[in-house]
Amino acid sequence: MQRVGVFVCWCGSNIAGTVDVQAVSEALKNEPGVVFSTNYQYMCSQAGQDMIKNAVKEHRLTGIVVCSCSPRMHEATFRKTAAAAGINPYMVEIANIREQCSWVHKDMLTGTEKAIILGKAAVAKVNLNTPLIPGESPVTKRALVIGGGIAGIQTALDIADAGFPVDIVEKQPTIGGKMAQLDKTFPTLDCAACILTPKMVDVAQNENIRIFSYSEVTEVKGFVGNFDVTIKKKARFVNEDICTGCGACVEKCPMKKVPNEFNLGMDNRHAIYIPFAQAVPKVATIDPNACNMLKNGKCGLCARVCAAGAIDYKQKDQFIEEKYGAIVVATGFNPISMEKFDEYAYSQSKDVITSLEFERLTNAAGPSAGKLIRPSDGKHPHTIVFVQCVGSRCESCAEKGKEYCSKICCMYTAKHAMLTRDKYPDTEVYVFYIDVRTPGKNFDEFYRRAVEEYGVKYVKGMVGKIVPEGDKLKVQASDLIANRQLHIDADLVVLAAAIEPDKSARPLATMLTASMDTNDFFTEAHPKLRPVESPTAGVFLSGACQGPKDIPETVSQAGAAAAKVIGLLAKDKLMGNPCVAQSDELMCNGCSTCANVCPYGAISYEDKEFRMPDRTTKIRRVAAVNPAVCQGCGACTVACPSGAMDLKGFANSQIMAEVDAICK
Amino acid sequence: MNNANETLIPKIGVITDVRIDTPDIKTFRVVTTDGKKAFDHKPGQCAMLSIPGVGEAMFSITSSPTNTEYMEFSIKKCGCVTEWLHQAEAGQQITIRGPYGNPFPVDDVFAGKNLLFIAGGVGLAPLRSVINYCRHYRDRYGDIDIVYGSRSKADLLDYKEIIEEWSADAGVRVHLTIDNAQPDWDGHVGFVPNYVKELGFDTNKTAILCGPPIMIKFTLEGLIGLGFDKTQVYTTLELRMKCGVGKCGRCNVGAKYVCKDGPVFRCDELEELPNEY
Amino acid sequence: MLKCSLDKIQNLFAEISKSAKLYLPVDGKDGGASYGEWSEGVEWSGALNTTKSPKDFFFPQTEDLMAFKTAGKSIEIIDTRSESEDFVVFGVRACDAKSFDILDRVFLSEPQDSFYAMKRKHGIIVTAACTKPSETCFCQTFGIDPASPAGDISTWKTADALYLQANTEKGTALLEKLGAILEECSDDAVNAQKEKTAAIMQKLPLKDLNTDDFGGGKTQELFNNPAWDELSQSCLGCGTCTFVCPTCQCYDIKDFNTGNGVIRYRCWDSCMYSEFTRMAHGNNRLTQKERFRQRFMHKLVYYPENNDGLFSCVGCGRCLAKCPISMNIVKVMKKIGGNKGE
Amino acid sequence: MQVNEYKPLIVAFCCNWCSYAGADLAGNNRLAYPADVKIIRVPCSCRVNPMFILRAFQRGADGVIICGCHPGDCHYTSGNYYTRRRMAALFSMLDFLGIERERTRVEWVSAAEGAKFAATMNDFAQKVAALGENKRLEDLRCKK
Amino acid sequence: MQKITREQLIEKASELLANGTVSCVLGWGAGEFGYDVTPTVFKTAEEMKTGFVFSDFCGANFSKYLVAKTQKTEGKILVFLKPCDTYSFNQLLTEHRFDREKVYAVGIPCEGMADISKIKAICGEGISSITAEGDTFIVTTLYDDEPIAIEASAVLAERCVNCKSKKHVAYDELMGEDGDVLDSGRFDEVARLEAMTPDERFAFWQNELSRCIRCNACRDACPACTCEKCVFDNPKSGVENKSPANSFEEKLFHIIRAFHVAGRCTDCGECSRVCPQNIPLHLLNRKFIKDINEFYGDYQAGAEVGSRAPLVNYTTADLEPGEVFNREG
Repeated sequence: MQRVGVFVCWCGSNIAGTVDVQAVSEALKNEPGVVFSTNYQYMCSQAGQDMIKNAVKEHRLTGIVVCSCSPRMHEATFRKTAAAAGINPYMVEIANIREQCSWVHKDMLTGTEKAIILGKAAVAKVNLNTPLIPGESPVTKRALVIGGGIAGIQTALDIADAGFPVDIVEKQPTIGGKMAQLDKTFPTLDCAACILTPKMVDVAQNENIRIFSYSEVTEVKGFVGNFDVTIKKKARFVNEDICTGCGACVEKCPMKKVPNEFNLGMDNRHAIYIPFAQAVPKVATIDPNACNMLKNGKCGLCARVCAAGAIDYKQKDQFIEEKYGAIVVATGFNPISMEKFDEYAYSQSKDVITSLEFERLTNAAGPSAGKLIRPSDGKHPHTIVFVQCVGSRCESCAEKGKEYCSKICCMYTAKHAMLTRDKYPDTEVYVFYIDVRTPGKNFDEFYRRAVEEYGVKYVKGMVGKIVPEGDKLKVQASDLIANRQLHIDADLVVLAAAIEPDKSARPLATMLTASMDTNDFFTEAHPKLRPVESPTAGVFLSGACQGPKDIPETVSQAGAAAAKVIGLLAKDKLMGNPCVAQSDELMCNGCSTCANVCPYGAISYEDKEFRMPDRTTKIRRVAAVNPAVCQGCGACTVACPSGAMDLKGFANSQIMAEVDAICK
Repeated sequence: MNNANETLIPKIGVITDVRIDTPDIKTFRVVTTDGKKAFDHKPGQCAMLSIPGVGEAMFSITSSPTNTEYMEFSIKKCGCVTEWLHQAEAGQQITIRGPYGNPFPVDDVFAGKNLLFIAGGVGLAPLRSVINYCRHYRDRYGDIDIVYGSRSKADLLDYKEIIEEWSADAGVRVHLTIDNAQPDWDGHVGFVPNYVKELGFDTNKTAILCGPPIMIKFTLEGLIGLGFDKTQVYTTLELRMKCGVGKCGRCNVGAKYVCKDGPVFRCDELEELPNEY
Repeated sequence: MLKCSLDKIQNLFAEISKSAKLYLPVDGKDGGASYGEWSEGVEWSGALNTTKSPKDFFFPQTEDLMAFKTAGKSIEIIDTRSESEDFVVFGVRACDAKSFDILDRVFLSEPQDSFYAMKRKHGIIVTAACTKPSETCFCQTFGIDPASPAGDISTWKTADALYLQANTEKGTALLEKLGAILEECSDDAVNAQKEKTAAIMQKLPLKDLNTDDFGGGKTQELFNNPAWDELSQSCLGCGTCTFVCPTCQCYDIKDFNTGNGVIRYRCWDSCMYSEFTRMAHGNNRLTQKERFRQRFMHKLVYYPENNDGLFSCVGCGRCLAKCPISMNIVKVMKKIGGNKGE
Repeated sequence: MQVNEYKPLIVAFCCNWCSYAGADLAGNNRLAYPADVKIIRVPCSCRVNPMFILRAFQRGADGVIICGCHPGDCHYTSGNYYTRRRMAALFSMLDFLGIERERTRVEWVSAAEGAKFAATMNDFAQKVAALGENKRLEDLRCKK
Repeated sequence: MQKITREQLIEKASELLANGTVSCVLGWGAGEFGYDVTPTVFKTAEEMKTGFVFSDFCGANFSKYLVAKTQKTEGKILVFLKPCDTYSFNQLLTEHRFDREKVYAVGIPCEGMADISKIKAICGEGISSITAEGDTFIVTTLYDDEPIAIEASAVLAERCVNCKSKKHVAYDELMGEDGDVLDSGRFDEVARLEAMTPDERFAFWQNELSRCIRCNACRDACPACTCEKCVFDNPKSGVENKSPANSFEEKLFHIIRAFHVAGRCTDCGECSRVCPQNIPLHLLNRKFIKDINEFYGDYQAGAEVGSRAPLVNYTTADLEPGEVFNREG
């Protein structure tokens, strides 16, 4: 039991108008633990606060109840007052007798009666309060960015610019991601490479940034401010430090028929390769599945031609352990597989391509050197059909598509259609759509231009079937506005495939104990207010791993994530919220139920040796809450059947005491 | 209703004084609402104190029966009732019922004997009643030796009384010890059982032991080493109790109920009981 | 000897209930019998015995002792006791009837428990002889004859009549009130029934179970028997045996804060519970073995030691039937006593 | 109307981030609801243990309502989803035991929904009042 | 009648004891009357030959004992698991309650266990012998009556009448043939109660629960109730109580207990088996299981190790609590 002081605020007439404050302070005098009770015009004023401070000294108060406005208003104020008076700020409870009493009840009698009950509940609670001290933990001033696409690049650059070291882990041999594969970018139509490659160079040259390319994160331990991460640097059989990226090895490599993933398999590369000319790091990589030397020890040409002597066939995967204060996930997206969409004949005809393949076909550095040709025969296509929402907004086809809108397809299809008409005015371009969604800045104007200036034929309706016949693709579709069936003989069909999170995201989320939605997009800590933070403290989200987004959105989110990381790394110590869960290990069964519901991954388990009362020892698995990670929601406390888990500041006993006080 | 033999229904007691003895022991002075002593008792007997809604617990009465004005209880903080009592202030009412248990045989067995009191920590609380009783009737007893030890000087219960009153009495010898040396202590340092051996008492005494089980065990061994017979040694037991009258069924050791047949046992009697205390 | 024809038995019940509340075993939907208050139409169960023993009437599972009102630092004690009314517990078997002797020695010994004493004073026990003892019965082990039950009034039910005999003043007084329904008769039918029951008794599987190895003064001999480990190994530590037992009398005293005051009540407790002897700083019966041993040592050694050799078991067989793991006093007696009952 | 109008006692558990703020907003906008509704602040609706609800009924509450953020808006991302499952199961169990289903409710009230808060409380209080006193989950010892 | 015999089990156990695979056997120990079986730890084959029993009365679920026994035993414990026991076994593993490495589980088939109280309801008290002959029990009594023949199916324990599975979901070794998950009518009784009016349901439960004596047998026998310290024994929990002082406390205990095991209860039926007052406690658990299946999709606790229980899981499209009742139309 505490020595409680009760302070009833009039809030001018806001409270005193409907609540007899004198009666309230009198009534609360007799509550258990209360040694002092008074009322005053404005408790939150300096004079009111001084009154509290004096009472603390005079009556040796250990707990304070303020009956006033909402705690959301002045709880912080009175906590500071308590601290100034020398008692723990968490020994303060507020009875909300303004918003939830005087303002909603008109009658003085009912208002007063209710105010007394609310006051009693606060007294009952404060009697069970314990002083709480926020935990502190140090911060490792280094950030990890997982994924080296535009999202990761921008985040890394922003963090590095603020002066903090950053590591980028990229699973491909080069950073750049999807953006490096694009031709032009909407709505301004500047070339992707022109705006991306300088940033890649910046990354390479930034002293604060290390790039772990051709690498993966394999283990994450620790918590906000103190992550221990293991990074696997896959063997690329080329010594990165001495390779100059001259390309001599690539030229000489006899193994030339490896499908080039950068061009989505539309042309070939060598067994030793540099993905593209502006790759960063510009270092060769040997594909162990293609290289004869690695497969059967016959060849070794590249080693012979390498002037730098960088080729190392014996290179092994390397594991690097590093500490980080913050982790940014920027694992990006991929178009979904079109294999299952038989109706569009993607597997049957080379001339049915995805939009990303289309990007490569129109890119000057692409397989056709930027010339739009039919992949099957290299001929110039005259009739081109774009199909939007292939696999997106696909409620009925969950097994092959996605229920959500992929967001970027409307714009890039408009871009593709416009560019095609611009460069090849002899083409006829159809776009089939469900809706055209163009809400970004200058987006709708862009789309209108495609229709109005470039004569792209937009048809509202879905393509039902595509049948390759001769060198044509018979497209059967419906025009919902004209309400008729269309039959188009197309030369080329471009499918705007839905996008999905990269496959590496799910295992990564498990490692990070970061939550994901059913589509494997990372969940934000709050969809509106904390959109770039994961619920797991210290884990931030950048780019399409959180949901489909276009480049400008990705870059702004990347910057936002960087700002959050900088904010975190700028601190020397992290002060936790002291109202966190706590497990009584004597009662804990180690059943993991609590860890299952924890949105933050704050609960871990350890095998602990207990001295039993009969002097034997017993090893039991028990839960431990990391106070630096726990946010204090209390989900675990209800999941725990033994009641071992309790929440400080909102303990079972405290809430029950409030219930009792209210109901008596 | 006939309340004559009703023992489960308590009286109201008022705490009139709270004395801080050690960092975790306070001594409470209790009288009835009309300012009188709640009931008469004999040295070594106990009373049930309770706070409604918190619980009831058995405590040995620390004050001597010769004190006819009030009762005192020295209570160590451990468990919910004691924690509640520790934050109580003078004027607080509690409930009290008793007396319970068998007292030390001060008027027959002890009469005319040399007495050796040995206590550790809060174990002095039940002995204080006996010691003060014997001091009050000083002429009925022979020499009195008191060996008392605790963790530190601050943990010595009734230190002032020991120094100012007990030590001053004729024929009373007080031997104090603390577990570890400390700057403001020039007395003996060491555990009670060892100190008893060092002091090496003559066996012409009746020993009364009270303290933690481990202290009792080793002190008893020490006394037997000095030639004492178990029939010469008395101690008290403490087990969980609810009714205090041998009916609720939990404080038994073998066929004996601590609340009714104890808490005072002669060590040879204890030996007859199963080792379950 | 008096008798009442069975077709008039409802009249008998009606007559009894005029002066006192009448409780008797009634069949439940679940197949078990339990004591219920008689009112018109309530039938007396033919079951051998009730699941819960009738000790509940004198020593209820939960019983308020007193109430407190607190205000500031002061406390007021409110005596919630009231003089209880007379009541009749009908159909008590010989074993359960014997259990009251055992409980009396606890609760009526000085200082008397006024709550129990009050109910004993007002309760009239009407027993009923057993005609079909079950395989779980072993009352004869404790010298009880199920065909000759004690109580204030003993009754025997035959195919057509209920025979009654008063044993105490209370019983006589009650029978006098029922005079009109009862008629004098010889005890031939009762004797015939007793003989028949005795014959069945000879066939009971536990008929040879005896207490030779138990009793006061055997503590040292039995306490450290290694068989306790094995016997207690699968004990779940539940309170079933203690709560269905007619002689178990351990209780706890607890406070309940109602929000407007505190009620101090007592409730049955079980020495099988791990909390039973736990104190703030320790527990003298740490493992289930110790708690298990306590229960049986108490019934077979400690209690007889303090009560002139009377055992604290009446052989009603409830624990045999109800223990979730079928561990019981018979198995203990056979194992610990080395008594195979053959 | 009636002289002795029965007043139900209602305990409302409100999550700190949405519903408690919603209640504050109801206050700001002076939207009246019965004084019989007493609010207990919890960090998240998922903090509400079924034991609290039963405790309230034991102590004399006639209705218990839990208010949290709308699904998808939980400050802690998923707390109210757990609330939703737990309370669906618990309320169904109470109903199974024959306890009036109108005595318990879960309602999602955002910080902007002051009007919804007041309307919900008015409606709930009215429904509970129509049921009358809680008899099926009462503890007679706690009645005055 | 059981297809596997006592002798086969003893032979299997002897073999595993002899070759050192296991150090002891957790099995059924014979009692006084043939139907009273006590879980017993056997250390040797000889002990088993004298004390081990396997019959139609071996219903007890041993899984829970593993929590304590694996802590105390050196070496592996052999445990015989009937199909329904394997679900509890898995559930305990899911909750990390014992070390799988310390157990050698032998799955044994089960033809359903008999309920002695059902036999007694037919034959009355005073049973002197029960012998199984084919699908019939021949029961003799102490009262010189004619032996009574009872169809085994007529006295099958409730949980076996509604057996949910004859399939073993965990074992190291299987004796006999494995069965299938069954389509039982185990929710029929729940549905019957659901169809009642609230007043009828209230009356039903009031009558049932009023018999509760809070002996804790249901809790202490329950393989899901393995808490180090139960909230009802913990004075700090705020709900501690020892006796049902009134109808509220009776309900409180059973509601909270059912809630605490909801999603974890494998529906093994031990609670109802051990209840001395024959309260159909399993109906409370089945109500939760039925609801969970209907609200969130079928889920069988213990079907696989590591599955996430429905009440510690969610989807964004879950049913609203308010829709629970509307759903019924």
